[in-house]
Amino acid sequence: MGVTSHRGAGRGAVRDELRRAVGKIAAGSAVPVFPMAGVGGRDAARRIRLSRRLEVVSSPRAANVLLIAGEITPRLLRPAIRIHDQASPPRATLFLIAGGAPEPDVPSKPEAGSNTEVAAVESALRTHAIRDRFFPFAGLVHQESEVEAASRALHRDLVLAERATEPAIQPDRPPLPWRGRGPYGHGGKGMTGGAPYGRPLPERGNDRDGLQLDRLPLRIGPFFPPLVPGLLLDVELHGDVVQAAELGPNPFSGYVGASATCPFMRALASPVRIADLELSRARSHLRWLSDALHALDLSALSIRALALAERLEADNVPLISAELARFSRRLERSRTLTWATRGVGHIRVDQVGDTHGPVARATGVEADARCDDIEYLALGFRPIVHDDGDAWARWRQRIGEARQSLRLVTQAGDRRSGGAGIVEDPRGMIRLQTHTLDSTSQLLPELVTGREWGDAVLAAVSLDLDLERDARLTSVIEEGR
Amino acid sequence: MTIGTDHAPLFADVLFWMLAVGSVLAGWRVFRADSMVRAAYWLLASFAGTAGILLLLHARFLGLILLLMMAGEMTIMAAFMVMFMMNPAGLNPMNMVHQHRTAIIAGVGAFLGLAAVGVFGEFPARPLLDASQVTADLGVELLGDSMMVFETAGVALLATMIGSIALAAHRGRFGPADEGSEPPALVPEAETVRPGDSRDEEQS
Amino acid sequence: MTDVAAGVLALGVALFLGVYLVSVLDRFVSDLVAGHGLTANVFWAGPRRAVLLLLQQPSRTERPDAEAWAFAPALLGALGALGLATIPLAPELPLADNADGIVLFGAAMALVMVAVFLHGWSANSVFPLIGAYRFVALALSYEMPLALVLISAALPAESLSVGEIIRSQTDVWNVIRQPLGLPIYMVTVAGLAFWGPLRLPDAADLSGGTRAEVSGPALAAWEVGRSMVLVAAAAMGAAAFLGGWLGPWLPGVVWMGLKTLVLLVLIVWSGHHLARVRTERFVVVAWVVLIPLALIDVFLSGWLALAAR
Amino acid sequence: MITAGALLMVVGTTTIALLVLRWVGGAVRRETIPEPQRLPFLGGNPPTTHAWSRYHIRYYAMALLFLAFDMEMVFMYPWAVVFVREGTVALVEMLMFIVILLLGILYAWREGALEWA
Repeated sequence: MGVTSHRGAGRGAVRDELRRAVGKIAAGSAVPVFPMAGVGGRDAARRIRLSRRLEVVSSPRAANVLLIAGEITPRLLRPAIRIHDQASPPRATLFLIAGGAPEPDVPSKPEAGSNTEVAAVESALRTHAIRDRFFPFAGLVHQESEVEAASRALHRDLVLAERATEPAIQPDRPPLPWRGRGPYGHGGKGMTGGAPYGRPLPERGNDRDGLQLDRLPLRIGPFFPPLVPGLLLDVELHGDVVQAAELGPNPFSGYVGASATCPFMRALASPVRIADLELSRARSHLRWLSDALHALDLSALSIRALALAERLEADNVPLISAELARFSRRLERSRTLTWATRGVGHIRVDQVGDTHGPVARATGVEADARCDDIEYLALGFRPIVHDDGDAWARWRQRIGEARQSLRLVTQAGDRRSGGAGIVEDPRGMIRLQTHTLDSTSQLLPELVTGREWGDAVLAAVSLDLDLERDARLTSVIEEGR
Repeated sequence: MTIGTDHAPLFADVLFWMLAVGSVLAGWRVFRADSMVRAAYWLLASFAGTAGILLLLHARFLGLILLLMMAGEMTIMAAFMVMFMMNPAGLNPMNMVHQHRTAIIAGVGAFLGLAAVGVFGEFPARPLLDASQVTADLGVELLGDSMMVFETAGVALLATMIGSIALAAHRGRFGPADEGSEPPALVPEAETVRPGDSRDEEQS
Repeated sequence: MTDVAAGVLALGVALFLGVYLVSVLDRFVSDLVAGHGLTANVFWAGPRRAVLLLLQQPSRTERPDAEAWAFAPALLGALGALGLATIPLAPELPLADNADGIVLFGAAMALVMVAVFLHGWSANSVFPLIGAYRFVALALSYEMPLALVLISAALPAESLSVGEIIRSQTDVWNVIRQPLGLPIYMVTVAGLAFWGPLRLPDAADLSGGTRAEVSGPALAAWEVGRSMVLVAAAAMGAAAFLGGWLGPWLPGVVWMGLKTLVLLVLIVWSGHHLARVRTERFVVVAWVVLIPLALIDVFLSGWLALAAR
Repeated sequence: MITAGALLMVVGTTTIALLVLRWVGGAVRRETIPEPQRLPFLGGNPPTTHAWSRYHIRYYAMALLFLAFDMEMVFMYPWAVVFVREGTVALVEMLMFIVILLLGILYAWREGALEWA
């Protein structure tokens, strides 16, 4: 018996060694990360594309590390927990507290800082509370620069089995009983009655071609990779066509205040250097370009666009400008890109309404707050306008505006603009007095209804939505009241 | 390892029985599957077994073309069945068999008839000298002396295409295809409900 | 018997090398396009990722068709292997090269539709399901041009055997004799392996499409199977249009490998440069442009083959 | 040379691949996967119904067109083998066949049958 157990132990040791050797090979691979962006975390979540050591995956199933960047608001909490539980073990979660806020046990002095700092500390405290309550096992970093190393460490420990995989947060509840009520053991009236495995079957509905087939009611988001973070879209799918669509509530509302770090927000109150504004605008457009290329399965080109955005600084504008010119020539020459986006998400002029910014200008509406600014006019600014109103027009619009912004940066010198309560940010006009909200996101349901899912996504991407900005504008305007 | 009756009879026999039994079993599964997709692909598996038997018979082209065509056709069949059947994935258990007795009689009768032909029929026993010529012979047969076969087939296919599109396509040059049509009522003697008239159709 | 053993061995080696090459090429082109520096990482990234996936737990949805889900990646890989088996990699290595070689190849590639459809259908999840149905639309559109251009290549050879098709190109390769053939064929290859602009079933707008619910070994198998189909299709392109093993100085296998590599580079390169096209538009273009072009290709090739007699 | 062998090989490799996959994934019994992990991925929200449904294929007219076209392959392959032997007659015959098929495509296109219904 002793011999057997000895041999068993020996075999076990060999197996452990083997497991370790295999684990070492796997630990060297890029870390599959599924990013989830909360308040203030979108840029950080996007920037992990730049790291060669991390690999962004499109579904939590394939992820080893789930990155939760920024604050998880109450509306984001349940989805984040569900996604955590959907990920296949071994899995680990990593929290990134946005803005480098201090640890909760470090005594912070809110009275010493500005309102923004107070808000950041409060946000960090809430995130800590969520982590302690729901994700007690999760890793935590305070600086974006630490994400790569921390993810790699988690990944390494997971594959070498030095760290246990995280358990599911939700309870393991079996589906409702449903069997055994009909003549063949089915659970309800008729063949489609009942709720097999605890979930009902979809019901029929009318379709545009006169057939009545099943409609799938779905709430998509808030962490659905091709759509922007936080977007909740209630759709009814009939096959692969969106039969009806509605916007869900904005999960960020009430959790974002005015940000002092955003130059456009500062420009509402006091003059800001035009060079800063335009750099920021170019960066925003390039980040959008990166997302849009990603949604078209061009991940390598998307990394290139993002690298341009993140490298862009005041002192390398000519260099980036030249690179962007080459890049945009390449994109505009691409037949498949034109083919994929032309005619998609077409907006008519009468639909524009309260929409401003590149979306309106790509529809032929020449609305730009910069046109009324004497400083911009002195620089010879004229807005770029495209007439087509489709996704391809919006692509060209934003690329063109990014290049125009870089030109303005080089010409602007020390000129300043702003302070009049009106500013043109990368997504549209912000006016404090009129209390109107930009309504780009309200266009979305109309644009996707009746479209094939792929077209609907391309249309949504081309709008460059930012729900955090929407929430921020609401709060700024309410403060203004 | 050349497979063929004249080279390795035992191997060919074993293979034949495997394919034949597999084919029949797959055919039986078609009627036991609740999911339309499974039913369609069990049928494909059954066809694949038949294709294997054709290969054993040196009818290589016919065997392969059967496989090539059935792959697409069974997928289309699955897609259409899913589109129109209630409970297409068989999530609720159900009985796929209708007219049980008639079906059994017809099935057994057909099987016995075909088996009788197979067992008692006189088959040519000519050995095939060059198996690689079969496709070419088929080509000569098709093209051969007259254009009849080819052009008849062409026109028949054209008629099929036009007919199926005229019936199936929703829009055409002459407006929506369902205009003026009355869909059948769900219950006998009931009023017909035109699609689009009412969202609620829970009468069934 | 030894012939068969050698053939099977060659097939295994070719598949292994091909799949590895695809992973290296993909990584290499991706790094190049993304503007990353080039490192030795390209050689290890693929195998490391495969091992990582083997350590991951397979996933399961609420009520999947579990058997079909497990079957799909295995079938995809097997069809890739079968497709490659129809192509003699060298004159002395004909594994399943028979008088109906391109019919066998066509049958294998037609069955790819079954594998992808099952893969997306089985999860009982909406985005994989959309991916599955998209692939059916795609496959029904590219299958005709695929078969037609291979038939054109068979015309001068007077045989459907891949070996004979290669031998018929001793004087002039089909890529010159039938200039329409290779471009149409490459489009269909992108569809077959759902690569690059035709990556419709596994697209980013479906959050991974048919693979959205897959993890662990099954995901690794799916990726490998897809690469195997790509390798088989590229090798067939090399055999039918670039003269297969024909070429001076070097042994036939090397020529075959080089020509396949060229086509693989082309398709991988396109994967990182061309945007994904829309299903509906591709369907229209495939029927209205590709199939008529392929039919014209058949006619012109037939005419030239008669003239050359 | 060994077509049936090749087909057998497919069956064989499929089985082997299946067994290997099952063995590799066998460390975890699939039944032990907890319910929250089985939820289909929709970006964080649970589905209200099963995804399997009467799925509307928008390309059904094209699928029917394909069925007719697929038949044509049966004729094309044998034709290709004997084409050169039969000479100009075969060419003319095929031209007529092709033109007839093109007419079918033209009709389908004009009727909008290739677009999503």
